[in-house]
Amino acid sequence: MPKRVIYQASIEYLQILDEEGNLDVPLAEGTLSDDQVRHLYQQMVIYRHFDDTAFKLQRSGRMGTFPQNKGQEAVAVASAAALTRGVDYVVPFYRDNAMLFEMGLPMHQVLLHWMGDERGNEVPKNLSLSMSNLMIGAQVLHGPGIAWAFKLRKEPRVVLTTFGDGATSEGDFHAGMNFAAVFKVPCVFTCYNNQYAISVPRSRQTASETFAQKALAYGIPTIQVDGNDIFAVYKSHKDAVERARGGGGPSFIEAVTYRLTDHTTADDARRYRPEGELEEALKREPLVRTRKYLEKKKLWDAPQQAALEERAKKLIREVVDTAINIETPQTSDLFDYVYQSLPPHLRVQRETLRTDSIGQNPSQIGLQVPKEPDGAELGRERLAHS
Amino acid sequence: MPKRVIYQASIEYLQILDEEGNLDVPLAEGTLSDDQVRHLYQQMVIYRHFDDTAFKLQRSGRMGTFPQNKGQEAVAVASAAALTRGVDYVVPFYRDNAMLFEMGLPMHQVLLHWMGDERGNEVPKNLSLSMSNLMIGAQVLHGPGIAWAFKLRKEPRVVLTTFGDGATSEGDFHAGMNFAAVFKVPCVFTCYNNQYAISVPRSRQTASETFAQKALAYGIPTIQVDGNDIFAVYKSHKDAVERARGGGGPSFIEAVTYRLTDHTTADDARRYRPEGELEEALKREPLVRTRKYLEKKKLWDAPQQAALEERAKKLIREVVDTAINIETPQTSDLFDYVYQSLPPHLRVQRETLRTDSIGQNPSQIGLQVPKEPDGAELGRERLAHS
Amino acid sequence: MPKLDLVEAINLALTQEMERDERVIVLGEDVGLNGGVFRVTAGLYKRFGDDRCIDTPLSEQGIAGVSVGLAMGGMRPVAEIQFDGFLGPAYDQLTNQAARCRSRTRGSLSCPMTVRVPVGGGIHAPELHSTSPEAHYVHTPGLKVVMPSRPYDAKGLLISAIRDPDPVIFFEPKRVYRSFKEEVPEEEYTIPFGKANVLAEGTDITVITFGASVFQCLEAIDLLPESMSVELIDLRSLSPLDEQTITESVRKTGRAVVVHEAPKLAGLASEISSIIQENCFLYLQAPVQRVTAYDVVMPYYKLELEYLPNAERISAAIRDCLAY
Amino acid sequence: MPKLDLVEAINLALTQEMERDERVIVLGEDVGLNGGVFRVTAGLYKRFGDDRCIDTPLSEQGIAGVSVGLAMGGMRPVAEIQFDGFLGPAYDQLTNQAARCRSRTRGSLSCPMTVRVPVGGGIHAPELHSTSPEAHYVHTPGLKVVMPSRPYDAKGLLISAIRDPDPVIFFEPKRVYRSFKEEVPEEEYTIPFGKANVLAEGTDITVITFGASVFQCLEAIDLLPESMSVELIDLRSLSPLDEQTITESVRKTGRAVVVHEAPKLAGLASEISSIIQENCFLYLQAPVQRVTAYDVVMPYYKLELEYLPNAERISAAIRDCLAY
Ligand SMILES: Cc1ncc(C[n+]2csc(CCOP(=O)(O)OP(=O)(O)O)c2C)c(N)n1
Ligand SMILES: Cc1ncc(C[n+]2csc(CCOP(=O)(O)OP(=O)(O)O)c2C)c(N)n1
Ligand SMILES: [Mg+2]
Ligand SMILES: [Mg+2]
Repeated sequence: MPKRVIYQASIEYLQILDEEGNLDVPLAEGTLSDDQVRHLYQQMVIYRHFDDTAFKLQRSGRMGTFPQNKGQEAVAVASAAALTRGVDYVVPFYRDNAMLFEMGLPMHQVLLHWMGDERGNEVPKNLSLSMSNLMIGAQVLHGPGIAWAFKLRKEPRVVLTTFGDGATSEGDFHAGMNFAAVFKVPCVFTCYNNQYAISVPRSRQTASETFAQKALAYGIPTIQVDGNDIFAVYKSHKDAVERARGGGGPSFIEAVTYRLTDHTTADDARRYRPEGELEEALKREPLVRTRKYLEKKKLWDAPQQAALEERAKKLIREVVDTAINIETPQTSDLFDYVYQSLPPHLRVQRETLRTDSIGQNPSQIGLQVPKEPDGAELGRERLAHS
Repeated sequence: MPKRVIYQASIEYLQILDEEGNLDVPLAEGTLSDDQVRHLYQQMVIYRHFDDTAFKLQRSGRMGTFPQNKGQEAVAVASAAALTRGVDYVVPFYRDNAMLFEMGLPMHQVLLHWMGDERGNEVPKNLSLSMSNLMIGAQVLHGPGIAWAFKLRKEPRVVLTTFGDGATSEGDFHAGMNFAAVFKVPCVFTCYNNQYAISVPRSRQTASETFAQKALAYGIPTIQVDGNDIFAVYKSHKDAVERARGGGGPSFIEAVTYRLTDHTTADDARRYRPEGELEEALKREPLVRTRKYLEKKKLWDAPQQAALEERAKKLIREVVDTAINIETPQTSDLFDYVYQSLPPHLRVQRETLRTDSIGQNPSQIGLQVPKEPDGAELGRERLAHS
Repeated sequence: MPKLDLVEAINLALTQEMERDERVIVLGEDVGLNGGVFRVTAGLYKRFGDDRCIDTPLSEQGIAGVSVGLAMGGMRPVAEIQFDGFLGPAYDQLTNQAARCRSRTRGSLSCPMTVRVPVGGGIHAPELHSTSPEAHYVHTPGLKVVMPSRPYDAKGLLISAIRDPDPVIFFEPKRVYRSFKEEVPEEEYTIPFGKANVLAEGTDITVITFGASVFQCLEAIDLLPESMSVELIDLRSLSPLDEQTITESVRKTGRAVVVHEAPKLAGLASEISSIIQENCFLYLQAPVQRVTAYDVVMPYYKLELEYLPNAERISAAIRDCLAY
Repeated sequence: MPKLDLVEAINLALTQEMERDERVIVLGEDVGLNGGVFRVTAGLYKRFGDDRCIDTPLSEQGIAGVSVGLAMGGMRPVAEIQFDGFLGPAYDQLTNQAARCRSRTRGSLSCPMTVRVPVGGGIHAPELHSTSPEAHYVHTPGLKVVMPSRPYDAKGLLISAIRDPDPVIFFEPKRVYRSFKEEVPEEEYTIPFGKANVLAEGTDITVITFGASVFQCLEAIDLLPESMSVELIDLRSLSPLDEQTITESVRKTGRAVVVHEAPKLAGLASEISSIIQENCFLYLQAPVQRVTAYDVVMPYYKLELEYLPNAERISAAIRDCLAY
């Protein structure tokens, strides 16, 4: 046939819990239990609390730039819920604080990280987690690599790699997706489409109608979900994780959400955010709708909410105290984690805290003949000038 | 609706002239005239001749590594036929010799290029052409940049950017496609899918069913065509060029073809090419079917073919002579094209052909006191040792 | 004459060049409506429109490579890479494409583009927002590299960069962005590349530096006794280097200390030290000293001031070099 | 003992390490069925299968970044980048990711990977197939960089690289690939990083080099009168550098010439020259000389032998340095 269709694709959008807290019961079948929903809701509230507190810490000068996670909590908690703890591995992006917490990272470490303290970045021994990366997109290659290691060793582990909408424009995204598909590694890619990369709106990030369709380029199964809906996020991830664990290779999930804050504490979104947009987004945000749902189902009430908020406040206060009261790092820390063992030139730099050769070897001082040039030297100079 | 299709795509395959030289007349309507077909056929034969000759030049030690273009001529000549000469601009990839010729590059320049002579790479003044790039994928970003310049200046010019199937894996491809789509620049992307990137087959290059679908990731109109069919190549490019010139932005064309040779003269495809594959491909190659078509239509006969071959032979002999007889390049050429004007350190290097400071300034020689250390120096040494 | 800080001086240069030459366009992440994360491009979007002050997708590779194409196509792109660390993805297009465009085509194509990059540490930024990769670009023939330390120089050098027929990497020491103001002429002026600036004349020792380290060196000099006469050279242009000014100074003083924020091993200080040795061998009273960051990864910011060469380390090196 | 060329020695090291340690895998463009464009991985595909000798898509960025992930995930990837110029797209993942993995996580994650790269000119290859970008990686804390010049060293250094707990860039001078054979022990052995090789002892002048330039230096020495006693040092390891061997030699000879294929400006010779000056100041009879490529883009191959330091240029520099 001279002219024929050789390729067709269609992508689904999934929402199970709507903005008013109404559940699509058939679709919700086999997803989250009431207990799980209650648990995830509480986690989200705690993380929201963390977020607000971190913001204040920065504003009061006790922390550097901080990227708030506000509004994106549902993607993190519900996707993490689809993983098997202690087995599956997460490669998160820099804004994904809620994910780090869900994977078990002590919360004060995230504060330390943004306080410019590398101790915040040490992965506790038993966690299957790489730390967030300030290079947008870089981790989208690491996730497939780690997943490939699992596959080569025939360990039934899945990797979840997360990133923002902006990250999809980087070459690392392109290569990561392609390698994952070609080598059919057990990796789930989750794109937090929060509509912005700093000030750049999604319409300037890509001319494609969805981010989900970017996966078609690699032959990767793909879906777009309501990222403020823990049921849809959970279900799509559960499916993807199962596919990966079963040898079916990678999947892509575009989670549509919204950044309810400035890009970071160094940003002012009023410069670029169209009027009314934030207000609209607030109607769709995940905490409110999850609470509505729980309340409708009589799984949650005001006293519980009050107690939760009290608990969150106390917890976060402790977290902040831990981060703030940590002892000052040692200068020697600079040297001790660059290589597994110190090469000679670093040993000298570490010992002397100098890079100038005389400072490194002060016994040279004063060994030189006095500065006044003697005759011979004068002569040489004169010759050299001529 | 909680679950709905939000995106659908379908990609067409186009073939107008089949392997036996049969034309789909309705589809061919408004494409190439008889004269054009005859012309393109002759060009292809000449380029094939060039290719064979270049191969022999390398084998006889008169040229370095050379990438043959054999089997891919139809994509070049028929896509170039869709451009307006002197207006549209081509950004070709390294194997695209036929394209360089179609755009008017003197043929001996391609030989010079592969003979390691930069004079082969000088773009003649009136040509709208960037030279081929040995960095796979790099030019896929330059094409959109040049097209953007045209758009910004409101010049109604279109850029054709070509590359291989392997190039689609590079980050530069990803960024080039994305920028082109976001800024809606008048750029046509043509992928020569010749089934291999050196030894790596397309199945290892991507897990996607087609290369054409990679354009969906960027929201770029896309098609797959029979790359050995000058009618399909012409028609798809004509449409894409029109769209671009009309302000409709970029298009993507996957031209399915086959590399009828080793990757380069440094390669041996027998190491990795499945048996029988080449033979199958030879049945589909462009010259044979175009000739069949012409002969069926009585537009071509054996005497004409003989005359053409004679002409090609003579032409290529002259081309080879020109390339081989060029004078040796000057050492100063090293310096003269790095910057528009020489910075001081390069001026010195160019004049002295030395990098060592004494060599650059030989008046220093012999100015030093004799080598035997005098007392003072010995003393210093001793002190330094202590 | 208005007093401007570094950000304002660069902004003024951009504005004037865009006004003067239609081919000049600004592109990068968040440079448009948002005016740049350091506000360097503030106002350009409003003044020149979305066609000439352009927010791009998040791809430094794309920004660099498309700029190469724009330049080949006759424009004069001024690309912003948001932070030093993010030059990484742009490196290939800059070193293998921009730098080679002219020589690859024997001068028939060229690549007149400028890449602006906030550089260096000291502002409590997160990782990869505080690096000093200039040596990689200096070691790339075909590129020019400059790093002004002050508003006046920034304006003149940026105008030179934009008008230069070859690709220029224009590093902006972000620690200096808002640190002080100085008089910057309203009218256009250019500062030629390859000309260092002697900030202080002296006879005992030469201190050679560039970028934000200039201010650490000034502080260091303040820590020294009056009797030590220090000549301070701000290179401004890193490729080409002003060998002549360096050489003349060290022939006079006989001693030199080179200071920069990048690590020591194969950093630019080694080049400058070598040049001095080659050109001033018979004049040197002590080995040329290098005061740089340690050869470690730029740490998170709690330790950045221990990592970067500071006034104490620099002054100690000057003292020790003088005492050698 | 079998006599092997550089390609065979590297192939043997790869084979033995893959045999010894299941975590070792080889990946890159055309390394599988095809055995690598230089045939360095020939036979590995057949012996270890597609799971351990892996053809990848055409993306150096991908090869580098996925290798970082593989290493984080407990494997010992040995990636091949097909030619030096193609390190460009891998640069970001190598310098900003591989090099920082350990320090970023305070040692809780690490990146034990090796990147093999054919390097340098002299084989009539097309553009971007003949570059010498080693200085960029030496100037990157967190990476180690080696460049053997001969089969024996290549085997021992590659085994060290693969077993190293940190990322190593392993440069293979392609001009030497097939140029000669020497005895290479069948059994495993390692050569520690940071140890130079004194190829010839001498008393008048020290010549310091690495990679293919070793052979141009040997040729240069042959051009000199017998009476000139030259010490020749092959660095082998570029980061860390063997400062001790360099220093001891130049303290003995009082003169030094540093030779490499990369351009001069901010090349590795400047680092070595600086080290010598700092450590041997009172012993130096002449300024340390740098014989390198010119500060121009590596030309197309008709002119490559004029660009690369050759025996004539090197011997002239040695003579002149001795006559200073
Ligand atoms: C390679 C790189 N380029 C630029 C930046 C600066 N930057 C930090 S966050 C950001 C936007 C990221 O957008 P997205 O991926 O959508 O994530 P989001 O911030 O929206 O969560 C940018 C441009 C960076 N950190 N790394
Ligand atoms: C960045 C880069 N990586 C690797 C190579 C080596 N190389 C040269 S051609 C080639 C294959 C290119 O495949 P494709 O894009 O399909 O073009 P084809 O050769 O099939 O025409 C490779 C890997 C290169 N030149 N540039
Ligand atoms: Mg975003
Ligand atoms: Mg191909």
